[in-house]
Amino acid sequence: MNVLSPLQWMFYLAALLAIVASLKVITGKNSVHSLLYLVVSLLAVAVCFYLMGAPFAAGLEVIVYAGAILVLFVFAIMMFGLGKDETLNAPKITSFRVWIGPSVIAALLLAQLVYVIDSPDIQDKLTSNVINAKQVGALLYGPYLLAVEIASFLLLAGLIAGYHFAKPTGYHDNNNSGGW
Amino acid sequence: MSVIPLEHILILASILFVIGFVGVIVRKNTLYILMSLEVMLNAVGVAFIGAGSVWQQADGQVMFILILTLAAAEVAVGLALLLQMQTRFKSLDIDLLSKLKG
Amino acid sequence: MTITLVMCFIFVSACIAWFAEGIKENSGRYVALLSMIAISIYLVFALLLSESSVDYSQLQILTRLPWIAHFNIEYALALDYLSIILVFLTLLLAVICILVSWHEIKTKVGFYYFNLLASITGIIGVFTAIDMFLFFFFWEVMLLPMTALIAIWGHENRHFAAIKFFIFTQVSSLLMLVAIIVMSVLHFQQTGRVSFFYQDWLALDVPFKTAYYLMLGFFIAFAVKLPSVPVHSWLPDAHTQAPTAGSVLLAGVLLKTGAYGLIRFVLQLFPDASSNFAPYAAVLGVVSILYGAKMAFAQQDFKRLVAYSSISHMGFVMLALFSFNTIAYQGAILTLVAHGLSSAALFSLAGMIYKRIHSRHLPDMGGFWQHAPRMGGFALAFAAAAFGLPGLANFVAEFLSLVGTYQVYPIHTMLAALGLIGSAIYGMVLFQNSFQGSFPSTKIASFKDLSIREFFVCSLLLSLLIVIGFYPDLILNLFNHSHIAWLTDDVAGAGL
Amino acid sequence: MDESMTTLILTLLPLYPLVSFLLLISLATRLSWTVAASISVGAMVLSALSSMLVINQLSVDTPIITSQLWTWFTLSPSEEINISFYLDALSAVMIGVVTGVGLLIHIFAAAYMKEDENFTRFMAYMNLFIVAMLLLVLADNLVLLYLGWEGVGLCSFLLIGFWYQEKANVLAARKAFIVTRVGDTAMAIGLFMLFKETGLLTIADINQSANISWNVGDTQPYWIALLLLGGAVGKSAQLPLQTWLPDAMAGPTPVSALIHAATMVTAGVYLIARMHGVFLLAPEVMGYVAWVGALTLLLAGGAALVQTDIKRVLAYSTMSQIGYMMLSLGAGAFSAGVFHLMTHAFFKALLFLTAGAIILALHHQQNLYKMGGLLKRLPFEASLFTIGLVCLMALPGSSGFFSKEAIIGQLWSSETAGPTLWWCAIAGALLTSIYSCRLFFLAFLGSSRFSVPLQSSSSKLLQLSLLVLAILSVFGGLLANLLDINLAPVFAKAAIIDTSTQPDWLHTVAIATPFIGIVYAWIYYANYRVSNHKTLVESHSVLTRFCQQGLGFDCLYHYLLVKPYCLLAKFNRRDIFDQLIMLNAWYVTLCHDIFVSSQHGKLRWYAAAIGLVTLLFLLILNIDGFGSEASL
Repeated sequence: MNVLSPLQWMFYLAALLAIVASLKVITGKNSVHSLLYLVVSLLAVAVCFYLMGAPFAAGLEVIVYAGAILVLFVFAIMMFGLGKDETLNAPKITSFRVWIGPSVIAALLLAQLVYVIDSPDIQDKLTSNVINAKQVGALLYGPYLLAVEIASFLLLAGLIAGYHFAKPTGYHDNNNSGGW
Repeated sequence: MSVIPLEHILILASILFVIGFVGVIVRKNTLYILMSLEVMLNAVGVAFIGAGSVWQQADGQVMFILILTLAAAEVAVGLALLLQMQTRFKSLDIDLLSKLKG
Repeated sequence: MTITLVMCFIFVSACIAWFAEGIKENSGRYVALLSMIAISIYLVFALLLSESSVDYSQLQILTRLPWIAHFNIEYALALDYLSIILVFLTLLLAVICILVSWHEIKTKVGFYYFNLLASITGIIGVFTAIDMFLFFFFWEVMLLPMTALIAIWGHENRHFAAIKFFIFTQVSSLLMLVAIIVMSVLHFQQTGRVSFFYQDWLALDVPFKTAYYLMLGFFIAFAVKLPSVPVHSWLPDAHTQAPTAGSVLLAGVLLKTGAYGLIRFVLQLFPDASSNFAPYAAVLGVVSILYGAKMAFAQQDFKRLVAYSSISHMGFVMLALFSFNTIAYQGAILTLVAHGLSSAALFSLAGMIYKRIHSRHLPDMGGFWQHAPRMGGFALAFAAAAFGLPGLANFVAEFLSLVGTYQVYPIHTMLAALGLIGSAIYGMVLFQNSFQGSFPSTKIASFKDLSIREFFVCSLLLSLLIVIGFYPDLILNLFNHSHIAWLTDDVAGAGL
Repeated sequence: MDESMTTLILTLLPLYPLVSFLLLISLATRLSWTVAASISVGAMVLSALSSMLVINQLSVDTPIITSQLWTWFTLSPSEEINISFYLDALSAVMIGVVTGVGLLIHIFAAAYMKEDENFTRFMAYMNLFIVAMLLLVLADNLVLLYLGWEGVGLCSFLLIGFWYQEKANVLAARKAFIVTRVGDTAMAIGLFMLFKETGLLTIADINQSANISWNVGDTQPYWIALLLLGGAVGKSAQLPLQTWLPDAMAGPTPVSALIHAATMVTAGVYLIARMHGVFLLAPEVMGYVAWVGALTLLLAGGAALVQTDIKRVLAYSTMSQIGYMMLSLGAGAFSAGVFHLMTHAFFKALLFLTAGAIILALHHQQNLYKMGGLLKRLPFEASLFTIGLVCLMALPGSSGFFSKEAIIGQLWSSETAGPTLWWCAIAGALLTSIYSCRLFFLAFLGSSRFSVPLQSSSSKLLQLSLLVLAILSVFGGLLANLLDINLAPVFAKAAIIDTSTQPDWLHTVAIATPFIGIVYAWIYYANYRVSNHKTLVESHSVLTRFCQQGLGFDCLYHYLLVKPYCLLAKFNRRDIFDQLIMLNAWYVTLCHDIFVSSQHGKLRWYAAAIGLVTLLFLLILNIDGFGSEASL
């Protein structure tokens, strides 16, 4: 166990990055900055998935989780000024130092990804225990069919609730007491 | 079998989970709480995928997909509520929502 | 069959009174009054007709219908001298209650009369039920309307008093329920058949240890109801907050269910266990007598004082019952009747005073005798009954109890006799603070004398007290006490 | 008259006043003075007449007349308590006194209380009192006697507190009732003990069977006699329980005359005389009775010396005279005691009524130091009062002399009393004569120390009753022999005290003492009788104030019994047991509050709580496996 194969090295590095990013998320002063760190942390976790032989999950993580959900987050914050009170009184650091943190971690991730993809021994070690998307898909629509249906109901419910709570009557004029 | 031992994956998951949990408890701003929630969900995802990969079962990934849908719905509703909170209380401080008490 | 008829009739008239109130204002009370008088007359004739053939010294089973066949719980009612006396006392006090609350109740009158008559049905059920399960059922039925009476139509902090009353009785009756269940199981073990029938239980031979605990279970339930000292504190609160009719019913009859229970289900069901427990119960009796008298003297509230005096009187009953002496037993039964009448009278008086000056606080009363000579006369007579003036029923009762108890517990009787002085003191305080002294004209504008209705109530009670005072055999020869099995007859005639 | 006639008269005897009581009570407000007075006095006349008739029937061959009304209740198959009357020589004397003196006092009261607005209520109570007293005296069993006993106590409470508007009268009435009630309870315990020992409560059977079942000096008769003595002491205001009598003067004067002179206070003496069968079997208790009588004698005499209120002087003198009766009963001279009871009833009633007339004349002035020189102003009342005083001092020739001599004569050689008690009796006689003279000088001689015009009572009724009473008190002594009431058969069992061995100087000393007292008073109270200045200063020395308050018994009982009881009551007003139960109610609410405070709505605390609990849960789960290599 003491000598680590390159794949394990990569995994631990990605894990470390994920942990650091998450720490930065919860300790962040500015909501947008911590949101970005959250994105970075998700990407790091995606790399971990990939290293664990779950490329489909990694892809999903990047696309759905980081791509959709957190984008929705950013949208919410920016569009509806949710973080307004905090950004207002938080110090205006537009200087270089602001995005040095995320970029460094992103850079590391990028390097790690590139290395993993084109280093042959990691690839062949990986291929031995990859659970590819076909197996997942077969299982998904096999025994878990009901779970999928319920998940779709869940999404529908989330949609309706989201619409209902965020009805436009509320956010335009701040003075009325929220409509209902 | 999988190269990465299960203990390490689970350690990673639990660390991430704890970080998320601390985030939920410590932060006063509801936005951060939502983000920490995301981290916790993610940690759970790691655990599932890890288990799946160790025992070569696809169930882990199926469960991860379900977690994804859950996270999506949760964020949607969470942000909408956040919006309401913003209009009602003019601030996102979670402690203002303390009407439901004994 | 008569008792079932009586109970159904009363309950039906309770419902009618409730609905009648809805139809026409103030009709509820007339319905209640007429029904109570009709049913009392009916019961008198029913008993008189059957009187000759039946000897009421023993339990005469009236009805026995299967109710819950699976556990062979029957709807069984029975009558003997004790139940007859107490049922008639209940009916009499019911009429008194209705008359006393004629003008007093203004809100939800129909529901008030429903509760009153429902609790009376429960009480009659308690006195006549012979199947233990049915007895427990009626024990609970009588409790609920009484709590409602106190909680809805009571005085300032009635909710507190009602809840306290309910919790006290409920908790203690749970112990009784456990004892009942254990007894039925014992019966099953010994005879292979679960039975709640009183007669079957009498025939059961219960090992001494379990009999002792079962007896204690019953004893505590009845000691709470007959308030003996450690568990008496619900009575003063319940009395002060209850409406007049509530207090009359509470003091007049509800306390007697405790004493009835003691006689029927403690002394007769577990004779050896209770005779073993008797010295402690006697001490309890003496303590309640003295403590009740002392507390009564300390009270500033008219009704609270009378409530504590009831505790003192009931101490006499406890002492007399647990001395297992024929004379004391007669004295105890007479005390039940005499105390029922005298405390009902004092509470109706308290109601009348409250109606006139809207306060029960003794210090701001005084000198009523000038303005209401007739009420003063009656108050004097009732206070005299309370402290056992000879010529009124309480004296004969206390005398018989103490003479009987002296044969068995001389020291306890001497201490109990101190209670006579205590009763004289609080009787004086009660009468003189309210009716003598100077009339507080600043606080009280006018004080009218008794109206016809009130006069009728007071004279009815006073005449009964005097008749029983001078001719107690009216009550006592209902049962020839010579062959009451469980009473030891060691009347001293040592010398002669 | 034949047998059934007399029993009928005897049965109806107590019923006349009862009927008049019921009539007066029910028609209280609608009766005018004349109607009410005639009903009450008429009833008294009827019962007086019937008692005279019945007493005549008593003779050697029919010593006892009984009449039975109905069975009250049955104690045991052998012992039935019934409402029945039993008349023998002793109760004959008593009903003679009660109805005779009672009638005269009723006549006086009718005149005296004429202006009072609730006059009918007063006469009703007086009648009820007579009924209770007659029941007490005629009762054939102790329970009926107890009924009369308590009834008399209640009526004295009602009559003392007749003017209940003033707080003082209310308290005096309450004190009288409670103190006598203490005595009654002692007597009740005596009854219970009597029933337990003998299974009997009928007086006649007890007296006969007493010496069969017990012999002299047994413990049972000792305790029973002692408890009966307790009852007698309570009712007759003797030593331990005498504090209520002076305060009982708060009632109208006819009340004091009837209850606190003639009848009620003698009930105790009657009880001991009636139950002599038991007392004879307990010589120590007879000794106690004698000593109680002697001590009360001296105490009351001392207190009477310094009283300022005319009625309180008479009250203390009643107390001392009853001490004499108790002394004689204790010494075993039963008939002498009863004889003194009769004569005392006459002259003490006379004294009280004339005092009442004087008070009425002086517009309710009772303070002796505000009177004086009344001999000239109110000759009629003054002369009658002096007759009463003469009998009180037992000067030779007066009825008091005969009865007191009879007692003092038998003291020396009776085995339960003795020379020391004889000397106490003599000292008592001395004190009596001194305070009587003091009373006489203060009230009648000297200069009149009042300014108000005298309104002498002109009503004929009043004067008539006083005159009859005066005649009775003078010739009372002879009356006894006239009706040849021979009490001897009643007290047959009591040993006759042979006075032969007594030294002969006893008689002369007994006769001389009153005169010594008069001479001493003449010298000592010189300034009272001859004083010419308007005001007389009463000495306020500590001793006089001490004696005035009944030798400190009042405040002794106050601090010993009354105050602790009130403090205990006030201390425990809110019922210790109640608070104990309320304690656990409070405890439950306390726990409730603690838990409720943890739900303060802060979501983050809840999350932290969940985390904590899961952590705890995991710890507990792994408590054993924590060390070992648990396979995850």
